Amino acid sequence: MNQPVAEGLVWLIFFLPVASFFLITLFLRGRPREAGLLTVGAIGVALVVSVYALVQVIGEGGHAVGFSTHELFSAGDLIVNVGARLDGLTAVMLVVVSGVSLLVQVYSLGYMHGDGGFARYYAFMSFFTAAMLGLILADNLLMLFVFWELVGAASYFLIGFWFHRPAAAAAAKKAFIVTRLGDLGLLAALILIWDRAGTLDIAAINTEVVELVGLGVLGQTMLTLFALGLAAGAIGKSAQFPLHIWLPDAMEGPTPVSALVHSATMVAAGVYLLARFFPVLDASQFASDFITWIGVITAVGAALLAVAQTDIKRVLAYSTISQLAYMMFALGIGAYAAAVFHLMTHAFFKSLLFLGAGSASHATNTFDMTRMGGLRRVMPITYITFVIGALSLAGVIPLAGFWSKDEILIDAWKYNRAVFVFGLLAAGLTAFYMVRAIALTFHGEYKGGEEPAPGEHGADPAHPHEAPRVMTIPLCLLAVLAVAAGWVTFGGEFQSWVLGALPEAHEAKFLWNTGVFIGSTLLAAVAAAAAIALYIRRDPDPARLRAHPAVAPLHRLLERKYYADVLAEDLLVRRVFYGGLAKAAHTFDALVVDGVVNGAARGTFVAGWFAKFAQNGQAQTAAAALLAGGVIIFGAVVIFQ
Amino acid sequence: MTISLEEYLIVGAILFAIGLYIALSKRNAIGVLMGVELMLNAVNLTLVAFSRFTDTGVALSTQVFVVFIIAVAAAEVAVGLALAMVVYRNRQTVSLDRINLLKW
Amino acid sequence: MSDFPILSILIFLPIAGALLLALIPGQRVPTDRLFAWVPGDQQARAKWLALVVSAATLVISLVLFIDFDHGRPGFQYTDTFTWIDADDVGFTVRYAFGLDGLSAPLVLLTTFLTTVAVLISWRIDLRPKEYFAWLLVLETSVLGVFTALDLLVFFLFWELELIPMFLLISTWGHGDRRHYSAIKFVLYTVFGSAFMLVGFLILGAEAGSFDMRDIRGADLAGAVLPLQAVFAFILIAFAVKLPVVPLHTWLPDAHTDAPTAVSVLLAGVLLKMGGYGVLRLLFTLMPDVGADADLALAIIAAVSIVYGAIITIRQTDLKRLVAYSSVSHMGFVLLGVSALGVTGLSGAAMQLVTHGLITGLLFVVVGLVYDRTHTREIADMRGMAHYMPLLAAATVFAGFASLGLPALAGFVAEITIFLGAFAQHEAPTAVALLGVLLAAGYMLYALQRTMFGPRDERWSHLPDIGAWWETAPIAALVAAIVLLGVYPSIVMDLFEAAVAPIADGLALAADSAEAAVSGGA
Amino acid sequence: MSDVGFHLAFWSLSALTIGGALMIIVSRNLIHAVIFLILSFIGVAGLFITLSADFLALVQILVYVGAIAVLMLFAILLTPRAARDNEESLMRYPAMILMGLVIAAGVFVALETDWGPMREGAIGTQAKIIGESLINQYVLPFEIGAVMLTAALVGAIALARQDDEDLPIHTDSLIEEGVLPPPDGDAAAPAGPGDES
Amino acid sequence: MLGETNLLGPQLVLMCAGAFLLIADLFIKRRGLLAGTAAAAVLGSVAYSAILLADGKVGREAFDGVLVFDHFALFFQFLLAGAALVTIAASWETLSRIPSRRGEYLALILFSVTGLMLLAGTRDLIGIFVALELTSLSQYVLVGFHKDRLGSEAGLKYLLLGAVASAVLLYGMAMLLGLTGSTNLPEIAAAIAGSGDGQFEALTFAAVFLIAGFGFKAAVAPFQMWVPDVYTGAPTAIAAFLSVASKAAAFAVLIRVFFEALGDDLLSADWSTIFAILAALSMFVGNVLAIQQSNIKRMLAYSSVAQAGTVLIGLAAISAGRGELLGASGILFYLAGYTVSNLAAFLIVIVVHEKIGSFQIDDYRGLGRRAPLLAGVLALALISLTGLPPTAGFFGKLYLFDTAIQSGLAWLAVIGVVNTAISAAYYIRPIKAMFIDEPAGELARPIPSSWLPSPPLAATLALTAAGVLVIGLVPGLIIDVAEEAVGVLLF
Repeated sequence: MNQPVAEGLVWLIFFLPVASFFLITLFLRGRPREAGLLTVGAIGVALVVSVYALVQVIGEGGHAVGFSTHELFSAGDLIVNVGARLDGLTAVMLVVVSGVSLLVQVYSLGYMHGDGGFARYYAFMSFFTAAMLGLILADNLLMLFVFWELVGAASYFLIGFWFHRPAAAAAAKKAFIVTRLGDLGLLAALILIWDRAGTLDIAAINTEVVELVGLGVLGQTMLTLFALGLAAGAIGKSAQFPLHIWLPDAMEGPTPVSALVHSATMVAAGVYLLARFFPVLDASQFASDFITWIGVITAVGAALLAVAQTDIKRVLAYSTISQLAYMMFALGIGAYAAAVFHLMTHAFFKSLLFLGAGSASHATNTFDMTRMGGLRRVMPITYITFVIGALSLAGVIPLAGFWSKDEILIDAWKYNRAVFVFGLLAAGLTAFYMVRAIALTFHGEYKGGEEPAPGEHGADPAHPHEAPRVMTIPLCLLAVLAVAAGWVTFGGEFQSWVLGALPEAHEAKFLWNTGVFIGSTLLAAVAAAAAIALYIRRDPDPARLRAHPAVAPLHRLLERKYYADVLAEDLLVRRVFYGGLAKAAHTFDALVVDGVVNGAARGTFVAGWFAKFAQNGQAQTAAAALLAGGVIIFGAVVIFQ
Repeated sequence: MTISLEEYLIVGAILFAIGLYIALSKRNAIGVLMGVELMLNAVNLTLVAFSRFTDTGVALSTQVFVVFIIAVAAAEVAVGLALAMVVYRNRQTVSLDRINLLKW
Repeated sequence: MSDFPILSILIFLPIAGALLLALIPGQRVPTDRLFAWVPGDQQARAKWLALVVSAATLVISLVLFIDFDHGRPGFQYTDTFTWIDADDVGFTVRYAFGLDGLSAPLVLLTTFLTTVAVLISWRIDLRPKEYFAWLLVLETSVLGVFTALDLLVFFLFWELELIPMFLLISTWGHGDRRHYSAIKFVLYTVFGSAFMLVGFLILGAEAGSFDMRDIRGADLAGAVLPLQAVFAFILIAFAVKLPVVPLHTWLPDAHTDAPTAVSVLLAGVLLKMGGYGVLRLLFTLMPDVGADADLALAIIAAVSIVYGAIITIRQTDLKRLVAYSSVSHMGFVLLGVSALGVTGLSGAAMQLVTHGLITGLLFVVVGLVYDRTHTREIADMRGMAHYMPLLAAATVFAGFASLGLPALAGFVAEITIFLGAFAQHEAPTAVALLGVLLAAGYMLYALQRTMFGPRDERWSHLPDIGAWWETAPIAALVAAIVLLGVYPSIVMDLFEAAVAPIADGLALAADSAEAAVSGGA
Repeated sequence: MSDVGFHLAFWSLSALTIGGALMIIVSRNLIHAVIFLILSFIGVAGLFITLSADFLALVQILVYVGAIAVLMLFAILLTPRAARDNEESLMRYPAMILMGLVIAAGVFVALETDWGPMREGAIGTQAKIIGESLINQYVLPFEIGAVMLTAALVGAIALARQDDEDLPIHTDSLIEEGVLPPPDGDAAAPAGPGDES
Repeated sequence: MLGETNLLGPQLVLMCAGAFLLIADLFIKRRGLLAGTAAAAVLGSVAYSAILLADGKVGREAFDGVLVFDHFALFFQFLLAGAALVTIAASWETLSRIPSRRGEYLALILFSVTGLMLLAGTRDLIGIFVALELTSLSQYVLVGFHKDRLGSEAGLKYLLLGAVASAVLLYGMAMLLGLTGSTNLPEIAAAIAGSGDGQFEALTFAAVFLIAGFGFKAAVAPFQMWVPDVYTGAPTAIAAFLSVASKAAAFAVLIRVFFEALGDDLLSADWSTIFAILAALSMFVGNVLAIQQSNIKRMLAYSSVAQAGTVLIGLAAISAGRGELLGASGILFYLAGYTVSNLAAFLIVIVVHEKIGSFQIDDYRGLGRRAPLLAGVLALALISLTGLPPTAGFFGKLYLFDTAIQSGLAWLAVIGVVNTAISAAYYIRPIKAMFIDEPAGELARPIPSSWLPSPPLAATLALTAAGVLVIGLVPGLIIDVAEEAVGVLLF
């Protein structure tokens, strides 16, 4: 085989963190330092291999490297394979995931230092990284689904890492269940495509199945349903409306987890999934429109919510939702390359922002921005990197975020003006809330942070200080990426890598539209200025503004997150389902289903109780019964004969 | 009209039924025994009537049967009266309405 | 190995062990030559003997499993002689046992879980001798069911299982309702199997033999009752055992009140007898009816899955919750069976094994928690993970396996069932998908309330698992679940080969029915 | 016997038999009832004669009237304190219905059945033939009948005889019945081993 | 004429021994000697039968066809002899309570067994009747033998009801005799075969009254109402005897009469329906009422009603035609299993009563720990009576249900199995009491110093318990014998 990359090497990317997970679980439970270093080492090697793979794939023009698949098991017609798929998209994702993961692991060495569950943390981190890498490498839908679920489980464990906090435990549960609701769609899609098309292979679905639909052999409805199933999975995993409610709660997890899992990688898996099946999406107009409008609604809605948050991680969480929505509607309108591009840049700057927020809280023990303030003086590195990340997010030229966001907007301008308007609006809001976050966190007076909860490890909030170097170095590296990662778009370079993964040839080029550039930059500048006026200069006073009758209802709506949580959790789940349907079913079970059984038993008993009185001990009763029996039988025989 | 088998059989049936009624309705154990004796007599009458009228096989075996029935009746009465006496010794009564310690 | 009655030895080894246990002298006789080689007092001897016997059985079955010829269809290691020969009156009972791809994994599961059950009962102090003896009797009866080739022998072992189960639940169970639960279990099973017996007898009368291999080829058209009725009769017994809604209400009671080890065996092995029966008997012997009954089965299955899961969510008793989850999970077996194809049938068989392992593990950990806390109320527990991290980890693992996390055994079975069943029944399968979501709901709810949350000083004195008899079975179960989840071929190949003839029979029956319809039209 | 005479004999004897039986029902005194029973027995004996079964008629008189009825009388007289009434219990209503049904069934069977060819004359010298068949064809039943009578005799004696061990049993019973006072004023009489359920 | 009178030998031994015991009672006072003599007589009878069997006498007739020595009779002779042996052993305790009447007691048992054996071995209506009366009269006396309140009441009730049943039976026999003119069963069959339609009413009448009369003995509902009262009041050994021996013989004679005399093809469909309905009724009545009982003797009495119903399934199957041989052999096999199981149960009841003086199921609590062997045997017996493996009852029920199904009576089999389930509800109660319940209070009943039963009881206990297991594990032994036994019924 003359392959650019040996298959074993690709598998190595996956198995390194797997090994790290098992080694920590089995042997290093009591040795946190070794556990951390092992994880960092394993992921570091994985990163190196990933980069090598990317380079090789680029050499192939981004086309898939033809690894053969391996049969895992079969049951009748069902043949379940395991195989690796390596193409431009995969390789980029591999590098992004292992890269961010490596930096986060290094950061965590400092951030999680002294935590009682340090080894457990790294075990799960390894587990997550492995699952995420597996998800990317999967060459068929079933395998993808397997890892899809596994990253969900990893997310559960990492959100609930501090399981002694009831909020964390609840958030973990919520995250898993809400995403699983979306996963049902994915599962249904999987079942449907296997039943109708008889294959689970990604390449086959993207090429042959789409072709067969085009030829009318397979139904268009089937394809649309399949695409909608995929979309459901993506909506759950990428926290899109209406399944977005889990992600803000998921911020209960350690901050590096939020940085890696809940901003850079796992939540992006939804986008990755849709990108992976872009040809399918492309072939179904309805599904594309669906995704587009889900994305648009989410992008604006989440951005608005980010404005009203006081918790810095929640601001970032809603920002993540909004940015993922950007990618979603980009896919919906057909901007495949732009979506993947934004996915990559977002991974860098958003993890940077999270890690920065973590760094701030490392000093203050809180994520509540109203308890921070003025940190730029004591934490200069954090401040600078955070600002870089924020600018990148806000789409300031020439930072990475600008290029990717701009490309999406240009595509939107081209294909769908309504989407473009909303996209622009979301971009403006982004600039506003990021500036607000910077202002509240790093500017103004220091509000004193929060004392650590009794019995818990924490910093001394009275004297905030810069984070140790093990944390700041990853911040700096990520800042570099947040600045420079976008430059790979020049000349359509990045686009050519990922477009090579598609079955049909596409022209890869660098997009530039000066009008869009000016519009988006102007809007961002205006929004930023407004935020600066409000939150840094405090004129007008935001508190008074909030109380203004015109703003108050809106603010309350945002503060209550559009009442989505209330609606979903309290009304639907607790009242209607748990208190209504389930209670009724349970009562039915106890009273009717079991009641019939016990009733039959009791009925027999009662019948015996009555019948025994016929045995009244009176001899002649017995004699009469004997005679009566005889005469009745005789009569019956004679009559019926 | 000649008197034939049917008449005897009917008389036997009536006698059997009356004996049955006595056996079922009398409170006194000895009364019940009387009823049983009447039933056996009815059977005897039926048998003898068969032996007189029917022309099948060995008619006399029916009469032999009657002899055995009479013997059995005597034996039953003897044992029955002895048992009634034992009951009386224990309970000072032979009323079947009261001899119902064993029930349900 | 041709004539060596290895299978008989396997089946009867446990009951022989039980007899040996019964011979252990009581406390009054301090020593006895016969048992001098076993150290310790009566209790210690009882458990060691039980362990030795169950482990030996496990080893034998493992050897059989490995030695089993994968390529050869049909039964292997058959052990047959005529037991009751009343041939001229059509009442011939054959002592016939055999192992095929369907039964081999289940036999291994049985011996494995019995060994687990023995270990997990290590601390039992109430009449240990009898306890372990009954456990071993139970093992024999289950092994007999899984290997019997004669309907009446099958029935014999099926009924035999009641006696140890009744005594184990009623004597060693927990709570005041254990007597009620035990009697309910027995009556329910007897009631179901009574109908099964009628079905068996009708089949046997028509085929002239009770041997499954003979009945399979026989023409059953002239049976005294319509074959549909026979099918329904036999199905009642299996439906009770599985259990499916609405015949499930014995299960939560029995599980909740049974001692831990018995819950493990009940959920892990005894429920499997129902699914095994459907595959081995109903679909093999009466494919015509089976091919017609599939929709009904699928609907029952979907109802069981969703209804069971919804009720599980309302449970406040941890063990009861796990018990009710079995109703939902065993519904998957029926769903897979209703698919009629190789995929669905293999999935159903797989679900038998995986559910056995997973629910077995769940009951083990729940039982260990109960042994420590003496409460099963979810509301009473919280934060167990602080004091019993390993036990909590095992519990969480089991919970995730139960909710069908991929790469663990349960997922393999469920996905195979879904893929198999969807081809045949789209709507019921779609409904059944909800079960996956609901499973996540109740499992995570339970884990959150019991294992997580703030520290609770009431439980601070509780020791984590540490003794070898606690860790070894858990580790073994975890390993098995992971192994089957990652590399299911170990048993899936066997199942696939074993159910292929069944599926062929069903397909043939369906074809001929179709031909009849089109021919008539 | 002439036809008229035969008719007369049959009807009067039937009337005697059935009337006697009915009088047993009506009579309120047990001793009277035995008298009517004897009348009924005699009626049956007469009917036997009309059926030419002279020997059986004789046996009937001897055994039933001579032995059974007399035995009953003795038994009644030996239990003076027993209520000698011959009342009917509540069972009389179902008994009446049953009586009606049995009569209906009997009459139905008697009339509806084809009893086959009828014999003309009677068989003679029955006593001899019966005796011969008792020692030939029916010797085994005869033998068993002898054992049966022995058993009945022995049993009746064993029951009627008052053995030493019986007295305490009867005393206990009578105490429990409340006929005798409990010993030593101990109200709670010890429960017998055969404690009623 | 008389033929081989030595065919009567087995019964003759018993009768002579009975007579001897009556006399010996006057000067022998040791119960061991008396009971030993009785037991020896039973064994002698068995030996005689065995000799006859070895001598090739099987299939011969004697006394003008009144007595027949075939495999069928032989089967019941052995069965009844076994029951008698157990009864004698079980009477060990009873004998000590009747020092003045031991000879009579044992003699009556022997007479009763004689009657039962003859019942199974006679082909003549008169013979049947006299044998039935011999056994009945003996039993009436035996039931009231203790002369206590309950025993005498039971005896009197048994006698009065038995007398009515005899009268009913006789009326049926009279009709049969009148129709066919013969007392010999095969001759009756021949006469029926040659008769016309006009005899249907009388034949049905006769058949129904015969069923009522024999059903009374066999404890078949609705002729069963004496059963619980009599079993409860009678000495327990006698109750055991009634429940197995009397019932077995009644079924033997039912099979004989309905096979050899009334087995006409045209009629048997009617008999089948009657038997099937009675079977269902008996099972329901027996089981439903047994659930109510707190006294184990009474519970076993009702259970014996239900068991009679189960046996009737076999009779219904015989008459249904298709499963003739199977049905009859099924009955025999079932009866064998039932006999050992029920005897074992009664023996334990006797032993426990001897030790703690109670028949209440509640007083059995804790027995499993105090006397594990006794409790184990009782549990085994009850499991067998329920019809669960690995016991005699399991295959017995299996066989009978199979019979029903082969005869096309699937509905009856369904009723049978449903009743099996119902019966589990009460058979389980003593088991639960013994093994699971804690004793209510230590002082509720005195704890005996030793749980060891007296030697004869221990021996018979061991035998019956072994029988339950052996028949359960190697049912082929009995099935073969039963098949051979019913082979003679086909000619």
